Amino acid sequence: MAESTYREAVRSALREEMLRDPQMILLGESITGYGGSYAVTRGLVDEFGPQRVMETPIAEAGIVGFAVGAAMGGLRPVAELMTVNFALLALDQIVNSAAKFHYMFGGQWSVPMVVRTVSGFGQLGPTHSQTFEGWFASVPGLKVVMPSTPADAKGLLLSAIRDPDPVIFIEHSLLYSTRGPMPDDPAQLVPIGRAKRVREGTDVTVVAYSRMLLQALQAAETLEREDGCSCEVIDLRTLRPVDYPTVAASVRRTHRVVLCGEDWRSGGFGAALLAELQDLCFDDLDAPIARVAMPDVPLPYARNLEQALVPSSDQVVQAVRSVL
Amino acid sequence: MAESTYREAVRSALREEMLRDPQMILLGESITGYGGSYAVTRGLVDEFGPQRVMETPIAEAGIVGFAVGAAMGGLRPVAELMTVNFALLALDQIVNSAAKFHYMFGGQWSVPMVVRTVSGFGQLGPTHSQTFEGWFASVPGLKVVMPSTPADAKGLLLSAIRDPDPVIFIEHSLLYSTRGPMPDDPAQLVPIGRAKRVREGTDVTVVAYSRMLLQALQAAETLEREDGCSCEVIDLRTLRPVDYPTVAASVRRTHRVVLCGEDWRSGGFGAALLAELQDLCFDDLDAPIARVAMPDVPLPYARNLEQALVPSSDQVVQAVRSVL
Amino acid sequence: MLPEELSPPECRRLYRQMVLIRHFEEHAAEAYAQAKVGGFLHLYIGEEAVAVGALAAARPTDPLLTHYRDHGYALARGCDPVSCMAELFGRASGLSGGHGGSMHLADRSRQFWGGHAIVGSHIPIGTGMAYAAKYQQRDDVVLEFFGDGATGNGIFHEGLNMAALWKVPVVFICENNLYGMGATLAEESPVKDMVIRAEGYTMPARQCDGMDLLSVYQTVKAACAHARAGHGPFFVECITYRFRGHSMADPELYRDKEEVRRWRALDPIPRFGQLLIAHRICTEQELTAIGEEVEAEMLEVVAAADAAPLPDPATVSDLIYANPIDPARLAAGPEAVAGPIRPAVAVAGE
Amino acid sequence: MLPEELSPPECRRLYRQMVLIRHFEEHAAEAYAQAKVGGFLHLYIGEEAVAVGALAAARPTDPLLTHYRDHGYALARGCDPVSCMAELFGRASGLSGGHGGSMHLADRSRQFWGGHAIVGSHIPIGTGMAYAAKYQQRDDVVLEFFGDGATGNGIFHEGLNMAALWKVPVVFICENNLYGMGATLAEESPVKDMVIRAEGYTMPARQCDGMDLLSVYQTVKAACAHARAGHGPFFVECITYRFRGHSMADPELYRDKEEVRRWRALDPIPRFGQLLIAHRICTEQELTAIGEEVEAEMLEVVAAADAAPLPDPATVSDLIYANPIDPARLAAGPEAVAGPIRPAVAVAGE
Ligand SMILES: Cc1ncc(C[n+]2csc(CCOP(=O)(O)OP(=O)(O)O)c2C)c(N)n1
Ligand SMILES: Cc1ncc(C[n+]2csc(CCOP(=O)(O)OP(=O)(O)O)c2C)c(N)n1
Ligand SMILES: [Mg+2]
Ligand SMILES: [Mg+2]
Repeated sequence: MAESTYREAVRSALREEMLRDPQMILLGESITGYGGSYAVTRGLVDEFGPQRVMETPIAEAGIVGFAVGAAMGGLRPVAELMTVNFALLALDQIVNSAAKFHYMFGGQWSVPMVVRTVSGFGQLGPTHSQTFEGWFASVPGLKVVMPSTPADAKGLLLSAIRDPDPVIFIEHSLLYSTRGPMPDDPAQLVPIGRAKRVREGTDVTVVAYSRMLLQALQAAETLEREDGCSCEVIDLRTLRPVDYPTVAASVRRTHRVVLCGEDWRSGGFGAALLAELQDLCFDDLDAPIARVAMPDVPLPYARNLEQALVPSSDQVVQAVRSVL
Repeated sequence: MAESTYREAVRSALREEMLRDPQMILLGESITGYGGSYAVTRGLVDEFGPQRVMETPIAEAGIVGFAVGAAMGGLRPVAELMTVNFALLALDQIVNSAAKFHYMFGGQWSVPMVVRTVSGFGQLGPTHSQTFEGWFASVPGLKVVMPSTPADAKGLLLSAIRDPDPVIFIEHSLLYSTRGPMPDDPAQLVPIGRAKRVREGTDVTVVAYSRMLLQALQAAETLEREDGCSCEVIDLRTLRPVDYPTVAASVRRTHRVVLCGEDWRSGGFGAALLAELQDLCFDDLDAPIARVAMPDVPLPYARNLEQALVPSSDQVVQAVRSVL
Repeated sequence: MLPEELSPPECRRLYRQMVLIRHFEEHAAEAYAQAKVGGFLHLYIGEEAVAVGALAAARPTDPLLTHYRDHGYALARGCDPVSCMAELFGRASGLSGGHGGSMHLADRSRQFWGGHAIVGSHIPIGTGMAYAAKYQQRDDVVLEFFGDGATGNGIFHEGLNMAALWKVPVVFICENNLYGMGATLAEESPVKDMVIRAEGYTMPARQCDGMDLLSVYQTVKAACAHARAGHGPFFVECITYRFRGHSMADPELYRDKEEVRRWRALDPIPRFGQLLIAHRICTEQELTAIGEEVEAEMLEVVAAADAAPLPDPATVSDLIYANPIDPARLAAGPEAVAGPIRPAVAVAGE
Repeated sequence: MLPEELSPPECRRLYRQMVLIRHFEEHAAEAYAQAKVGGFLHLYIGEEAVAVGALAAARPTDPLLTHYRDHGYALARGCDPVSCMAELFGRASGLSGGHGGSMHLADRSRQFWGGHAIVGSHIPIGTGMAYAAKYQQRDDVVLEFFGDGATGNGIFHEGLNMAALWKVPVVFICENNLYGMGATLAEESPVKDMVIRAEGYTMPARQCDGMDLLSVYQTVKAACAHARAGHGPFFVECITYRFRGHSMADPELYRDKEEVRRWRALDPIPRFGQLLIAHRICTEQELTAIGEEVEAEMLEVVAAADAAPLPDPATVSDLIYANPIDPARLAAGPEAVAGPIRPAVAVAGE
């Protein structure tokens, strides 16, 4: 079975879809000559030219607004925002333009576009280490995807590009160099809105996505080994709409839940998940729903401080133990 | 005891603090000749002049950035963003400048500023009927206040202006004309971070803020009358930091909770509250924590559709009944 | 003096359009007073020559985006007045199905891509639409209307900057009515003439008299020719004035009646009317007849809008997505599927 | 030819500052290679004449804000090199306590209000600081440095627009190094000369040679005089070049070695050095001696930074607020209290 890095998987999705769909364009900052700050788009401008792989000014709101218009004009734009931190500058266009038009104008047109961006950390300092998936996932009209594996990154990105609605596609800087198996069919799609049970278990349900999925799996191994605890691990993959049927079904079997994310604990996406799950599963719960999240601190630059704050598999282990 | 409208209460806080503090300035769109889109600042430019009551271009990010700088320069700026919907354009300045500087620069300076803005609805359409308090309340470095009464509006705004940290002060367009008693001491402050038990009860705790506080009190009367149910009603007043001790103490007595807000159900502030309360009170809860919130829909213009969606006291009544 | 393509029938049509807008707005104001219209209502009265003159200078197939003061453009583009009024009344048959309201009219069938209520937000969107036209080698020119107030917002800068950078076929039309809500030009802008804004992008720009339909027509005509010829964006400033307040809620404390009176004397409708008389295209009587005819039509429009059905609350959650996803249905299915799910060539909204 | 206020000792000081920055950056790069510095590291090598020349032309009390490529400004402002390096090493004694890192240096005691890492975000902030200076009738001039890439962002427009509107004492200094990360000037901007940007605000602007300390000095001198005299903002463009990549992670695929070589030939340090020799202010030997002296100092700087203590993780949540609020403590207290809690006259950060 073929293997690929997460980075190559994203690139191949972009490249293969551009080959398939002449209306698809890419735009973003330093995505041409530089190849993208995480080298995802490297080489694409040489293959498709500057009309289809567009170097933009440093203007996030303009980039997203432009992409919305390009989509309305019949193109399939994929806009790259260099990191999710800078997406704050484009939030109005994402929330009030992309997410609203189909509903607000009575369904006369949709906005088939993807905003590709990246969360992550690594001594980047308080302004460059944030992740706002909880905010995006709270907006009706948006679809939000955060893949954890190369195969899902490709399959979900293909689905996102072909979807007629705006999709926020959030990659993770610390996953780009991870490797994983790829399906035999290179055009295989992963449906948006479908979670994946990546590890079967009976004692507790651990829900994660993006980088935290790896932490969750590592924690599951540790717990199996050290506590003989059987963790079921679910990769959420899509944050809006959330696949509650899959998650709730698991919780009804395990009666215990741990939610893993990297955004701030107060009001992060974990809180949104927790709230819905307590509505769905209150009577099934034998313990409070536990969360692994970023403490409410602007992530500082110093390595030792950052390491003290960033969610890790150890914290997942402790969270699971707290609900057993 | 003196009475005042919510609008006059906000204005008097601004006016009296400007008289007391020569370094305080106001800035915003149409706040001078127009008097503010909700007439809050009417007359202030005549009294204090255009150097202290500044008409700005329609540039939300610039307004907040300017206010951050003015605060760093030693002024006490109160920036008005005409509605919270437009605050999306200023989120980067709020999150990455105002909220970060004190921490990020090692405590060398703070950013003593207030962003006054307004949530609300009333056939304003999808782009003008949103409220994002859950987003602001999730950001470390911000303080978030949403008063429901004239007295609190004044007392909390005075505290906000005098606070050395950035405060997001969210008023409600549908409260401006409501009247209420004012304290005898016009300079009385209401501390940020202190909730208020506005109605004592034994059967259920209803937590609300801003306009929903009125709906909650109305619902409490109905429930008393029709169900003989005794509701304790807590006015949260401050959304960051949340006064969990006061809320949790109530929940430990009533064992039932209903959270009321106007933002979207998925990932709104209610979800953040629910998540923390579940952590604090899981064993005290006899029923799932119920939420009254806006359904996940961009609030449409048509009156009948809007009325079908907007949280009301009836919904609070139903929510309370659902947990009894 | 009249461009020859403006034939007498065409001139009468344009005059009638301005009158239609004027009467539509007056009836909208009346309906607002009767609480048939809610929320914010921004009237176009006084600025009719801009929408009518500019859209006459463009092709009916040229994509159009405007700010929230959008009734005039919709009508000048030929949108059904009943559907426009029904949207203001919040009816299912409204131009936007009752979801958008006065600030969010749109009619895709007429390439009217919306009234936009976040000031300036549509500017980069129009730039993107113009890029799509260029990319697909359509010879469309995108028309973008916005107010003087929008020029202070960063999104204006980003949208114009990209348009100049990529030389897309767009005409930016700034309706300078001297006020941004309650802010005077002097309060909101360091430059009195909005055309100066274009210099920062070395974008060609021209100012015209927004109270004179011919002036607007000829300026926008030249601008469209420039853009359609592939020379990139063009910036047009129309000096105009709104006779009414910013919205129905506006007490107009920031300007004096005398100023309003002076501008009302420049009313674009009688002004164009006099021109038609001078050119023997119409008689005074014919102009009066047009006014009466339009008024009669408007009474029917209001009655029809009033009779239109309300949206069904049961459908309130429809249309949030073009492709709604139901995880419950998916949860049963496979975790990955063979593509392609959708067609490669996107036709927006289909 | 040398302005007389640039006395021989002052000239030597400026030369030494450029050398100090150069060596600091080279050691920072080395420390990055040794993983003593993490995250993003943006070097100032090649652009030394801009920070040194500009800050020499201003007063040490003039508030200063820069973008994230900020080491050069900090050192030119006289910040302690050990504290600067310690910040890069993430130490408690770092200029920002280890919280900010390379992109977020600040030293309030020297009126250095930060390196800012969100491109352009500091522009309206500087405008606000300049307004405060004007309001308080201080004769400070705020200096704002940013790159060519920042000019495409809306926040640049909003900040300059407000500065021009309110005539505040600020000098905008655009460091045009021909690239915004990997974007060439032609890719990111419709205008080659950033001074053209200023025309949209009718803001006076002047371009200078950023590789020539004197050219920068004299241009910024004039700009500051203009702003300090109350004539409002001034825009300066310095044409310069970064000899290294955008950051340490940059493979520099977007520019060719030949171009870099051509610019390296214009190195501002030997260029100013030759001038000093020509004016008999220094001998070749003295310049060499300065280089050796600075290198010796740098070895001590690195050693001292290396020896500096790490921040205490127990304090990681401190400093999020200047006035932390503990609801648990409050919950006991009254629901309202008598004011005033804090002093009326705000002294930021106290
Ligand atoms: C981003 C944003 N800020 C503020 C508002 C509130 N607002 C609506 S219209 C308006 C004034 C716009 O003035 P101008 O652009 O000149 O258009 P005009 O109303 O004069 O036609 C303002 C401030 C808004 N809708 N969007
Ligand atoms: C709003 C925002 N978008 C993108 C980035 C990523 N980024 C960091 S530096 C940079 C290029 C800036 O170029 P320029 O302003 O010319 O400054 P230079 O690096 O050349 O000194 C970019 C795109 C950012 N930090 N902030
Ligand atoms: Mg206007
Ligand atoms: Mg640059």
